[in-house]
Amino acid sequence: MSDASETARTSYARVEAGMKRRRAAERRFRFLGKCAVGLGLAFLAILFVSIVGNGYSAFWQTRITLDVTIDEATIDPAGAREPQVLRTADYGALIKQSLRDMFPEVSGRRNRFALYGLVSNGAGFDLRDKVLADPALIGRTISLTVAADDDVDMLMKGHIDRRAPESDRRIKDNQLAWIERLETDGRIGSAFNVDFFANGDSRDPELAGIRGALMGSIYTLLVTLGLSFPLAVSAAVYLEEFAPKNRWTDLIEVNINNLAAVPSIVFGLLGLAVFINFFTLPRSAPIVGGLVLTLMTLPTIIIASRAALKSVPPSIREGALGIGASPMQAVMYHVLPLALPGMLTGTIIGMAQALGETAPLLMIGMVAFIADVPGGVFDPATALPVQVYLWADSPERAFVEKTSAAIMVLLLFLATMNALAVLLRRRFERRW
Amino acid sequence: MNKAKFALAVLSVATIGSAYAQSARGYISIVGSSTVYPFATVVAEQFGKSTQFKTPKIESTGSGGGIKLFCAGVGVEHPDITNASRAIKASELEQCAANGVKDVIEVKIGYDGISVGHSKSAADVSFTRRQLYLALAKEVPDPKGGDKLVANPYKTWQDINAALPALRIEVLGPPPTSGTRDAFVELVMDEGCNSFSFIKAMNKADKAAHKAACQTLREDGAYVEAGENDNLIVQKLEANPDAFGIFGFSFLDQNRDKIKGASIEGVAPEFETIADGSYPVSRPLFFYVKKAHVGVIPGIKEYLAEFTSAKAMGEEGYLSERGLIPLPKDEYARVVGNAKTLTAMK
Amino acid sequence: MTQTPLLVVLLLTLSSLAYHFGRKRAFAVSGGRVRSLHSLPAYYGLYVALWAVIPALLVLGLWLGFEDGVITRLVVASMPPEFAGLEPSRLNLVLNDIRNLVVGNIVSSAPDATIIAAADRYRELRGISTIALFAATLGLATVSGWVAYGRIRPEHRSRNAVERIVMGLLIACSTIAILTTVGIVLSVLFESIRFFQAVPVTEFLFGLDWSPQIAIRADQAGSSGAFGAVPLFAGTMLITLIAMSVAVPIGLMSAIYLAEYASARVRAIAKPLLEVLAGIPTVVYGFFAALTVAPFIRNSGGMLGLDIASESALAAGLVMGVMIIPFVSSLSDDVINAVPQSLRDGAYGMGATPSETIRRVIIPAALPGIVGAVLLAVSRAIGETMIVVMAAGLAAKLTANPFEAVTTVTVQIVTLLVGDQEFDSPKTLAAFALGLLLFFVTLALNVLALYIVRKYREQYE
Amino acid sequence: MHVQASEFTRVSTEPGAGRFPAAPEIEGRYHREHRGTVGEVRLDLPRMRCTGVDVHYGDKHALRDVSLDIGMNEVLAMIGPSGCGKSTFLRCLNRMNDTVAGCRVSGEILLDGKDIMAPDVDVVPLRARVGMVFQKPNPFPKSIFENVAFGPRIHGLARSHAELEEIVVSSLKKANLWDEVKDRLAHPGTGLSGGQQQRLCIARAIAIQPEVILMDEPCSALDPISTAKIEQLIDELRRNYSICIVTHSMQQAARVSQRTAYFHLGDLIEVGETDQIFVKPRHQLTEDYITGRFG
Repeated sequence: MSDASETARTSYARVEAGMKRRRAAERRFRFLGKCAVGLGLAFLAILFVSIVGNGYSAFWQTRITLDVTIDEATIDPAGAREPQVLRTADYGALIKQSLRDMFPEVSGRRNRFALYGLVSNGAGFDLRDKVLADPALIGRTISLTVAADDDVDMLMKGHIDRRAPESDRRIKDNQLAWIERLETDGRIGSAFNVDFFANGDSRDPELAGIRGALMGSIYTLLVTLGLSFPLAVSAAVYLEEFAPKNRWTDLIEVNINNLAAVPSIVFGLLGLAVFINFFTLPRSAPIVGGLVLTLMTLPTIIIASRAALKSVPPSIREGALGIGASPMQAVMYHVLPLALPGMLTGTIIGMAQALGETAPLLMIGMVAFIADVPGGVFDPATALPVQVYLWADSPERAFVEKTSAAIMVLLLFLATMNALAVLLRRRFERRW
Repeated sequence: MNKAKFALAVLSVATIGSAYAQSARGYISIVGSSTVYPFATVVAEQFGKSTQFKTPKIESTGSGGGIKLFCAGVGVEHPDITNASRAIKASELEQCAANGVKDVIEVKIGYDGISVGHSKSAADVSFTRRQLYLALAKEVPDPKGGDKLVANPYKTWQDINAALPALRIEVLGPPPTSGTRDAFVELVMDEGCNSFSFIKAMNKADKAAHKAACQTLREDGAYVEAGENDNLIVQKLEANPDAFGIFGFSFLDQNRDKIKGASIEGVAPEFETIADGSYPVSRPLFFYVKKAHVGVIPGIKEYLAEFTSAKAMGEEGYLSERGLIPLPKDEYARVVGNAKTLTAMK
Repeated sequence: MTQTPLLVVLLLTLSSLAYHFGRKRAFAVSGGRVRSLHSLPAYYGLYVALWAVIPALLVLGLWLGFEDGVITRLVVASMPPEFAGLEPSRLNLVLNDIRNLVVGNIVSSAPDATIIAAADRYRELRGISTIALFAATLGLATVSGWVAYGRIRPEHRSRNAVERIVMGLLIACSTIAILTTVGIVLSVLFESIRFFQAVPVTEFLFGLDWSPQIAIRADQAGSSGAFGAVPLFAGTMLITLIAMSVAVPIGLMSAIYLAEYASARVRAIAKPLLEVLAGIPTVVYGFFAALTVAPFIRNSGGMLGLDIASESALAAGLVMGVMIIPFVSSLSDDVINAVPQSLRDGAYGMGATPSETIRRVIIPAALPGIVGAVLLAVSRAIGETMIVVMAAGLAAKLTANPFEAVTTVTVQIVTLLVGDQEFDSPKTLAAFALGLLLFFVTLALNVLALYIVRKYREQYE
Repeated sequence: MHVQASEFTRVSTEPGAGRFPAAPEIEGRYHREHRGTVGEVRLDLPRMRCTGVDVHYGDKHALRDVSLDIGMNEVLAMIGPSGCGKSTFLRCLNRMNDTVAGCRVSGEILLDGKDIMAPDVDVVPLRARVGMVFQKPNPFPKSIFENVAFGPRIHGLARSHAELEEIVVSSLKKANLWDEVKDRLAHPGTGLSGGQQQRLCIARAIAIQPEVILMDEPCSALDPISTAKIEQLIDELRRNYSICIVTHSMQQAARVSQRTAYFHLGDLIEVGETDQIFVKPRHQLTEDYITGRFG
């Protein structure tokens, strides 16, 4: 055999000798890759488990059934049944009276407070609404089911340990005894938490709901959508189809790419300085939030829209131009309709991004305590993620649950929007 | 297609424009102290539910910041009410007047203790005001003796007094915009530093130097300005058992399961001890109303009425459930009278 | 004004009518020979329609802009002289009352006669204004539409005219991006300049102490008002570093695994799942960091005998890293896929194992792109706000210890500005200076990264 | 030995089908049942021996029942029209088809008597013995030195740096590149001209001392002068290595190879001495291709 095959043989022997080490290195590397993917997915799982685990119970609310005597002397001493008088009367006193009647042995200021603390502060308003709806109830004794106080709620849901030493729990021994009596009487139960979806924010966790924040988010997004979609599509059409290649369009291009990566809080500063300080638009209003988020999402939507336009093959344009259409006609009648699904997808993704954004809204005052549900774009409002932020900062244990539940609602909305985008993409995706 | 888009844009601009032109502020705007914030929000909620008026918008800006905003002028863009965890200062009233805010109605809503609290899991502690001063002032009397001030050398509580825990001094407290900070400085730091006779003597010679000596807090990390949010302080204390925090009694009361208050001069912060005045660090809480706005911004009078009603501020009112210490009977009657007649401060 | 939508609808109806007539006219002037027209008949219609609607809309916009001011002035003029003499702010309040009355909001007290009269006057004027507005805009629309209608001839270049108008609109829209950047720069620049008048730039950039809570009154002793931002930079860098040391290895390795090893099925499941991490709002991460991760780290540190602050840089950085994983992995995935197959073939053809191919050929080839991706991720980490606001500390400490609490630029911006509305104190203005800095740092990083990535792409295209 | 291949049924699925009009007489002429390879596929002392190799890409049957020997120290050229399977076959010889998703290979391929298709065979040492040079020069984005040193490094062929340098220098010399690059070994390999890049790739392949070198149209991207240099190089390398070269240039096959195999739409039609194939093709299809009537 020749010299060459001799060297080939020795080199082959060396290759074989190294194989064990190399196979091990290969396995290690592959394992590392698997670990990385696994870790990423594990983080996701932990995140979801922790949020759902904390939040699912917020969709139920502990309720207590009381026998309330609607005493005419307390709420309508004049007996005239005037709505104004009925509306402002002290129904809380009736609720307190009914609790005292149920536990007549309770005495002393502290103890009585503890007793009143079993039911929510909103109980009086439930009663009021009932009476306003049917003034004939006055003077009668009715059975009324009201929300329990958040601490009672936490106890019933097991977040407060009944066996912990008294000093370590917010429900004291005497309250525990009363609750146990209510339990044996079958007066305490659990129901779907309608308030969580029907109410605005409240300082009382059991009354706090996401409706205000949700409406705030919806108004904000409406402003954002109404402005950013036409603006972004027009800008994308111009830049992709008509703009001459010159310094000016280069500048615009670089600008858009940069704006897409500018931290969102900087847009908040812009909103604060321009919309609130300069144009004196109201603080905490969805209109300002919408404007800020419009500027923030514009680059995203423009980039997506341009990609959609780019994916329409030149042959379509050439075809249109070839039969005598003007460039504008080619774009408006042939290219744009084909690119529209892609643009819509980009817009939905931009909207999802806007829905989840918090930092710029903090800058423009959308963090105030706002109990009313906003009725328009100029009413003070918060937004869903800001509500999450506000609740996360609240000390009551029950707000942890509310926060997680609000996050679940927020994620649900985001998931819906993204699913919509995916669906749209699947439905209209064309392969050229 | 393009036309429809154009129309959409026009429509949105037009509706926004028209909506803005007709916007008139129909709700009360409230700013101010984070200590009063929880009380004010509860009243605002009750007010919003029980009347036809809109629920007031409340932002927590700190007493000082709130008064500053409040005093910026009369007009729709300025707040109607500011909450304060201390009385308004003469200098601030002057500022108000200079900006055209002449008639201000003062409403004292009750008392609140300032508690120095820490996590429930830590051992009980009792401080004197002098110890707190030594722990927190920027400059303190030289521990080696002599009547001069040196940069605060104390690293742990034990350095100050052997009876105190051997923990690094770490106190979370409010920034200067906060009324709690003002009250703490007056009630604890001033008292503590006046227990040194030579500093007390300075007050006569050089008021400014005395103030600087007593009221300047450390900036070396022992005192951490934790922002306006008392809730945040509570959360941080719960997580870090070695740290102390300065906040209103109501927060302590609301979070008894997480934190506890240190005794000061041997008295623990309790509802009763603050009400009877034996707990040394307590102060009144207020809110201030711009009289010029009454009758113009809807609902201010009614809000005042709701706040001062017996079901709110009274002995068994819902505010006392939240940790507000009610006013004595005679004082309460005077406040209610003032609120009814809208009597401005002199 | 409440009629504005109605008016807009009317105008649009008018313009569609104009479209119809314009088209008809085009047919008419062509004498039945549509080919003799310069443009398609529809363009003549559009031409008339646009002419009918645009001037009218401009007038509408101007009218709405000035209407309130004019009416208010007239109302004030009609009121008793003592009102006219009020200072502007008080007048403003009275007007608010009047407007509340007009809009039908509940007003507080029983309004006095002058106010009611003024409100009536206001309402009356507004009625007049509305009628006038309708008349003016609809009239203008008709007239301008008519003029355009008159211009229709076979040789009239309607299409070009229409396209010029539309093009003008498109160009206007595309300049918004420039305006936004200019807006950002100006809005933070002005306040920053005011800040730097109070605090020297050098102190801000190189000072080692950050203690911005200065006294707000003359008779108060606040902190010294140190505005040295170095501890903030250090804190930001520390958290960013931690985030990167989580995100880069995990993101890069998962991109490699999914691109080079995983079966199509695994990829189809794992990739979108990982991208879910990018879609979760940052406030959720903040909540997760503060509620779950920080206590966990603190407790496990406690078990190991480590003293870990409850708001350690580690917790915030870790969670931020998780947030950035999909960002790094999807960018790296793009970059790795851009490496030509021929290089892989070359390495495999020589008997390289997959890992050798990746480490010795693909990664070196993709390195510029990966660097660009990492730079973009860094820029994102620096600008991230909610996670650090909720999970990082407030004390500006100059430390490299990840177990201690540090604060960041964004945290300080939020703390200084939330709830605060006074724009004359260096404390508030400092937030804008920080914002300016943040903008320029991220801008520089973005430009650099985009440049690197583009260069890299060109290399293989 | 030869299993009858199945019928061609569909024309349009075959790659290259679109290149000529599907007129009936053409279909009839070129798409007929294959009746086995013409010529002697076996050698006395083969380096590699392939038996009944079939390749599927997904649903597509890309290569049917190919049997062929590759001799020691010979250049075997594979020719045929586009899509005929010659590259596919080449890529079977060092199992490069493993890297293509959806590709299934069956049959038996022996290298020095051992089946390289066996499941327990590691492709890494296999590819160290059967090197490959690709159509487009693909130097790694590294220096010239590192390009050549890549193989020896990953396989651990050099015990010392001096030895590595020796391998690099001798490989570059064998690839006739040394004189052109000896002053700039640290320059990036991508900076060389196309022909130099391809010779660099050849140097890179021979640095690991393979027994067989597979070349997949190595000159298709090069100018005539570079092509001539590579062909000369191939001729020199023949003394030490077995070389399989896929080419679409019949002239090139005629110039460099000793034996030629003609592939047609997935079938190995004819194998023989190069001279014989080009002068006296025995199969009608080969003749049509050689004479330029088809392809």
